[in-house]
Amino acid sequence: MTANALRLPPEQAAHLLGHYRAGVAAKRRRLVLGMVVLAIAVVLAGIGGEVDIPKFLANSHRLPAYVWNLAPPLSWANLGNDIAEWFWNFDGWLLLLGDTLLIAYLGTLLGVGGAFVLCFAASANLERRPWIRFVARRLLEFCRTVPELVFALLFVMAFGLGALPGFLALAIHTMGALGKLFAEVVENIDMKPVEGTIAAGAGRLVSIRFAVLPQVLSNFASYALLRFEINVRSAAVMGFVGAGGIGSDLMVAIRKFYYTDVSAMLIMIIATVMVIDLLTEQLRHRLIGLGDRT
Amino acid sequence: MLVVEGLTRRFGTLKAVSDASFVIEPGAFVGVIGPSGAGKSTLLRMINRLVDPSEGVIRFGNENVTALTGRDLRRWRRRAAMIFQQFNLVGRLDVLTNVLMGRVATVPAWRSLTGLWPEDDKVVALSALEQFDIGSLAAKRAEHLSGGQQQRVAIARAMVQEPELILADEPIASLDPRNTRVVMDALLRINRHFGITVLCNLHSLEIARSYCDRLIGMAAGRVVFDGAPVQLTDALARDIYGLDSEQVLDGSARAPEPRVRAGAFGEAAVA
Amino acid sequence: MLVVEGLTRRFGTLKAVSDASFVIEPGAFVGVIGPSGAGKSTLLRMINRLVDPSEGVIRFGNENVTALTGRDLRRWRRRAAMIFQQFNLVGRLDVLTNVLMGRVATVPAWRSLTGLWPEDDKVVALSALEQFDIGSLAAKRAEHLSGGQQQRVAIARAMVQEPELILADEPIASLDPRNTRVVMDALLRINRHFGITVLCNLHSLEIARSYCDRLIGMAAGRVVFDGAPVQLTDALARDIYGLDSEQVLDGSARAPEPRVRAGAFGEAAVA
Amino acid sequence: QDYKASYPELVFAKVPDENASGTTDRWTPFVDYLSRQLGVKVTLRIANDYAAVVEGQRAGNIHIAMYGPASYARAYVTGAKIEPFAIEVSGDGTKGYYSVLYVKADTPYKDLKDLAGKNLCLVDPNSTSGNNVPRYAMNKMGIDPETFFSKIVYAGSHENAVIGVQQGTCDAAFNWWNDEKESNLLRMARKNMAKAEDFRIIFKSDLIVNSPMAYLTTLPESLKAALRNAVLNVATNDPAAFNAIYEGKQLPFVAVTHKEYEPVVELIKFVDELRKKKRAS
Amino acid sequence: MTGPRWTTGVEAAAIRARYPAAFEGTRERIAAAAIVATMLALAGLAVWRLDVSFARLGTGLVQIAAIVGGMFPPTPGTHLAVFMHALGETLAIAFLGTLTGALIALPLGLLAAKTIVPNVFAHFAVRRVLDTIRGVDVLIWALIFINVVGLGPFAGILAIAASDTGSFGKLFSEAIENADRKPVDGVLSTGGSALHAIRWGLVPQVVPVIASQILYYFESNTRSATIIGIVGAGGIGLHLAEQIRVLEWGQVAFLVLLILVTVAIIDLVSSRLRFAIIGRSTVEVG
Ligand SMILES: Nc1ncnc2c1ncn2[C@@H]1O[C@H](COP(=O)(O)OP(=O)(O)OP(=O)(O)O)[C@@H](O)[C@H]1O
Ligand SMILES: Nc1ncnc2c1ncn2[C@@H]1O[C@H](COP(=O)(O)OP(=O)(O)OP(=O)(O)O)[C@@H](O)[C@H]1O
Ligand SMILES: [Mg+2]
Ligand SMILES: [Mg+2]
Repeated sequence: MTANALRLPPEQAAHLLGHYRAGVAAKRRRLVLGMVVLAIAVVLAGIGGEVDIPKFLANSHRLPAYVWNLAPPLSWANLGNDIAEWFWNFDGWLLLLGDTLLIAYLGTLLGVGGAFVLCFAASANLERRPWIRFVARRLLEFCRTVPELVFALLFVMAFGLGALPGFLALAIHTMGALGKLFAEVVENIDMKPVEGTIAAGAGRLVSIRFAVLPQVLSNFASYALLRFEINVRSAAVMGFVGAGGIGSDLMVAIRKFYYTDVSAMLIMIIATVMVIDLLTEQLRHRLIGLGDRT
Repeated sequence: MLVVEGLTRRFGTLKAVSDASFVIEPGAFVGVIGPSGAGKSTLLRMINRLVDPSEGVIRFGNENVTALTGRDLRRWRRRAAMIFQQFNLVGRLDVLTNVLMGRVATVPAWRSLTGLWPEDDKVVALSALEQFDIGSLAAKRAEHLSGGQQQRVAIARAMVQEPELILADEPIASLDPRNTRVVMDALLRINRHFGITVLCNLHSLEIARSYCDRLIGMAAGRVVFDGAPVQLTDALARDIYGLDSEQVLDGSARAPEPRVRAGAFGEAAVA
Repeated sequence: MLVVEGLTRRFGTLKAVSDASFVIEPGAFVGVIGPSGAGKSTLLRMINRLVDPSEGVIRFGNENVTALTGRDLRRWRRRAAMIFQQFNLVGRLDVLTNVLMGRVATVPAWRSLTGLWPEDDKVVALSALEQFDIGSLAAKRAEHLSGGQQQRVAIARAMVQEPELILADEPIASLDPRNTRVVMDALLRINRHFGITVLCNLHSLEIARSYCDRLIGMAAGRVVFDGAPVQLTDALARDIYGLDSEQVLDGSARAPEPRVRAGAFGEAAVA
Repeated sequence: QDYKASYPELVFAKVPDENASGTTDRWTPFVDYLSRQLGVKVTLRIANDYAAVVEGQRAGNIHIAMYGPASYARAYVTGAKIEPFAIEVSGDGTKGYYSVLYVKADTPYKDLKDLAGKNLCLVDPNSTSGNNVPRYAMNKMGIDPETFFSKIVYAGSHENAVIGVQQGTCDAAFNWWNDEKESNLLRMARKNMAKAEDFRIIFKSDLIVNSPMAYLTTLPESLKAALRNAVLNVATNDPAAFNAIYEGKQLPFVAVTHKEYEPVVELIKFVDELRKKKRAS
Repeated sequence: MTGPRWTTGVEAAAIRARYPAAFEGTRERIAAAAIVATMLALAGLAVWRLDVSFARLGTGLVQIAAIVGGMFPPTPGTHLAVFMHALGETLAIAFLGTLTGALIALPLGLLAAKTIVPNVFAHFAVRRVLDTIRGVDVLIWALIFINVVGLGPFAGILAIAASDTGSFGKLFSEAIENADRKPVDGVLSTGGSALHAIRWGLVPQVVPVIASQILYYFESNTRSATIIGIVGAGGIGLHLAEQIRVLEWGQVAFLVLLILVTVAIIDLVSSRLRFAIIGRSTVEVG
């Protein structure tokens, strides 16, 4: 009804439509081109990656095979004892978990600090000088690309064995990884509030503190806590510097095929991950004000 | 017929809308007026069910709008087009796509989800844009438009919905005089010509008086006036806006000798 | 004295502002009028240096504003307060902090960064809020305010900057008549009382005529009128807004018998 | 040859060596040779973690694997249905390597017993020469490392263990040692990471038997025979392929049976016992 | 040259009396101080418990110099072709694995977002599933898929997809929760379904964030040795680990440089892509 009444005469509509098409043509073309490139890449990668869907489907019944092995022998009659047997080293693992949490905490804290300082220099909307951005971005890449093991080995030479080289290596990697993610969060913000503060004569720091942080803090917090969680699980460096931790013990149990130990430690780690995730959620919802919307 | 009964919305302890009741006949052009923060936007958002009422019911014809869910709710929203005070466009999409959003409920899902809009709908959307002189901006990103241009896009979106009821939240706030006229005339035309009910928040009393059949005055969440524009005496209006009796009503009237009234700023607080 | 010479800004091929030149005496109250999309916002944003001019210079006193960088640029922005059309508040911060943003340039960095604002500044911010009747909302998140409330917060922020020049981009678009008066009066007072220059984009010609000493009319990026309000004849104004000669100028004037004018909507396009 | 129909493709898996790089380069000619000999496609897979190889053999989708001695034993204990059929032979004709204990050259320690109350560096809980064999050996000597030493540090890698001694974190460290010409310490010395003269060996373990090659027991006899034939004769049939692997440092493969790995299996069982003991304490 | 203090007439005492709350704020400040103190205390505890000491710094620096010296000049040795091939292989595996993980995670992320699924139970369940997926070590994922498809790149793709699903699901859901509500309301108000609101109101907002996360994981999977190495698909990470193990520092340096260049290219593509979507807007920040 109304729509038909407002319809333009055909020539005029055609003209406008042509105008619109011309306006979006470039974008369209890029989109289509991107899709084609993506499709080609998928096919090529599928060949290179020896993807074999029929094989996957034919054997998919074996998917739970490994998980099946992990199940401890539990019986109703003797449940308490069986569980005690299953978690026989609960105290020891708890201690390891605690140590791991502490190392991961220190590494994450340092890394987050570094990432926080660098991310603003690496984001294109707050840093106009391309060379600073370039340097910051390459530095971050360096930090996350040089393997943690190389850093760890260097630090072992400098500081000796122990937790110190471990968490330094973690911190450097964390800084590189988070710095990039932080920078991209910053690039994605709404610039209106930033304009609002700088129009009042605010400097860089102040506008970051009041216009950028409120927008990005929730994302920063969740990235940082996700990284903390990853650091808790990352066994390789810890084991490498002789700092042990629950991750390396889990690795040993997997490699020695101590199935029930694997599942017991997994449960503890998963529980830790859940706790961290719940904390993240609380914190984020507070920061973005989801709680008081309802 | 739109029936609102005992409608209330709380935000924490604040009652943004408080026990509002009124009936709007089909085909009416109703203005909602009242001071800033009176609850006008909240009222409109409740009717479109974007905010759930804390209490009260909204009925349209035989339908209990407050009880709608799922598909029925979507159908209702299609019938009750909303024009937002802050436009609520998708800044990163182009203007035409923003307007085509008004057609999602009528276009097959596969088309609307993939963005393969029927030509016909594009023509309709472009026509709506052209009504407001911005057909040539169709390919631009919505966030790159000027304030008034964005507002007109938002209105065009509502128009192409082919609604039975238009809920307009200050549709002319960011518009210049010419576009104010263009938009209000357009609303008036579809109201008169197609019998579409219009419920429109307005800040300008003059505009409200000249376009509306009926005015609803709100203050502090309550409906404090409901009647024909002629019934709204200046005294009543002053009351609604909380103005002192010596103050003239319309901002557009001459300011009383500004050069002389230059008191200290501090005094303005209690003016 | 604000001097604008040959100011131009391009967005792609579009010239949003094109070769604008004018001089504004200290203490003037100047309105910028023109149809939507004329380039008014872009002009103000260039003066505050939020958008860089493609060509031309801006001078204030002896200073070449277009050449400022770093600390000098910040100092300039402090002196030229901006009120944004879309408010540009930080939605997730409370209202008081948003207003205190206006003080950052005068408060030591350690204080502002830690949020340990001097008592004095809080008093100033609160009194500014109170001028506009929203002192009680100080603790609310800015994003939870109504449109008009947000606009007033934005104005309060500009006020507490104690600027020498106020650039107001449609400061009253979302305001009801009473608050329109309150805000315009406040602008006028600080203009008259302290000699602060005001440059104000306005959509309402009536308001512009009653408050401004001088009007600058823009259309399609160009300055097409520059003179005292009395010089702006209705014919000239119609020209600026692209209205036909039989159309009255102010939207606020009576709509010519709406009930009778209910033509087909399609005609509105060419109206 | 009947197996070709049911086994059109065989997978040969290998864990990277501890002491050489370019595992892919070195083993590709060998796998090509196998393929030619057997007349079926043989795919080389290099898995960074032997757990993956064990799991793959348990699932039956790795047909032949080159193990380390301990990892073979681990696979066996874990219930993989495999049997060894060929073993590496070192250049001097022995079939194994050793775990040795280093101390600093300028210290007075002569023997493991002198280290009572000192700090010991082990490599990591999973290392054969750096943990399992030393523990096994000490157990045989009647030493309980947890009480005998004041502190046991898992250094994380063979290199770290040496560095630990060098820096004084530990007084002694276990490490792998082939012969006078090749050991981890010598390798680090070549890379300027340590000086060989600074260290002295005060203990050398029994021979740790060399790496075996094992196939699935479920393979058909004809295939097994063909495999044995191909592998045991690679040095003569295709010297180039054989030399690509060992660069002339090793002698040809010889046949082996599970029996030779009984000691290693025993070692593994001992290690598992240790874990249970930990529970008891 | 500041503007006049038009505010001088303000009665401080009266304002203070009217808005006492604005001048207190001590509770938040104490809370903030308490949080900072707790964090520092935890760091202190960690330093103490982990026996961190900087004592050996001096002697070790010499050795570091030896290693770093060994890294120059970076050289591919005789393995250039192998390295390039491995890089290609790694890219293929990381690409497909990341893409598959992202595709699986997308619906999960929507379900885990409180703004999309207000149902507490559904939301809670999905998030815990995601936690579990993340909590399971990559080595275990690898072993699970080796059982199904054997050693090889395909197992690597599946393992990457599985383990990344957990992270993606979480990250996507948070990006979605963070999105501006206004455009979503705009689409809903026209009678659009939840799908429409997601497709047109949400996706344009979150696509840049999600794209950057996917590209980041792609990059991260490219450089990480773990999964691809474990499942016997070779890959650049395997070679890197091998060269570190045999202390060939020149080749380690070469491989690191190779990966750095790859990562920089991915980063460049990532920036381009994101700015094409979000549009570049900068203001000079003083
Ligand atoms: N960032 C941008 N990118 C592209 N075009 C832009 C951008 N900003 C503004 N424009 C265009 O420049 C022209 C002038 O915009 P401007 O916002 O200055 O208009 P205005 O006079 O303030 O209009 P209104 O009264 O509607 O607010 C418009 O046509 C607008 O579409
Ligand atoms: N999400 C929210 N949370 C808390 N308070 C809110 C929320 N939305 C609105 N309010 C409050 O409810 C009251 C009414 O707001 P509403 O937006 O309906 O006013 P309005 O009449 O539209 O005002 P304006 O003319 O300024 O737009 C205001 O005091 C506002 O602060
Ligand atoms: Mg409103
Ligand atoms: Mg504007």
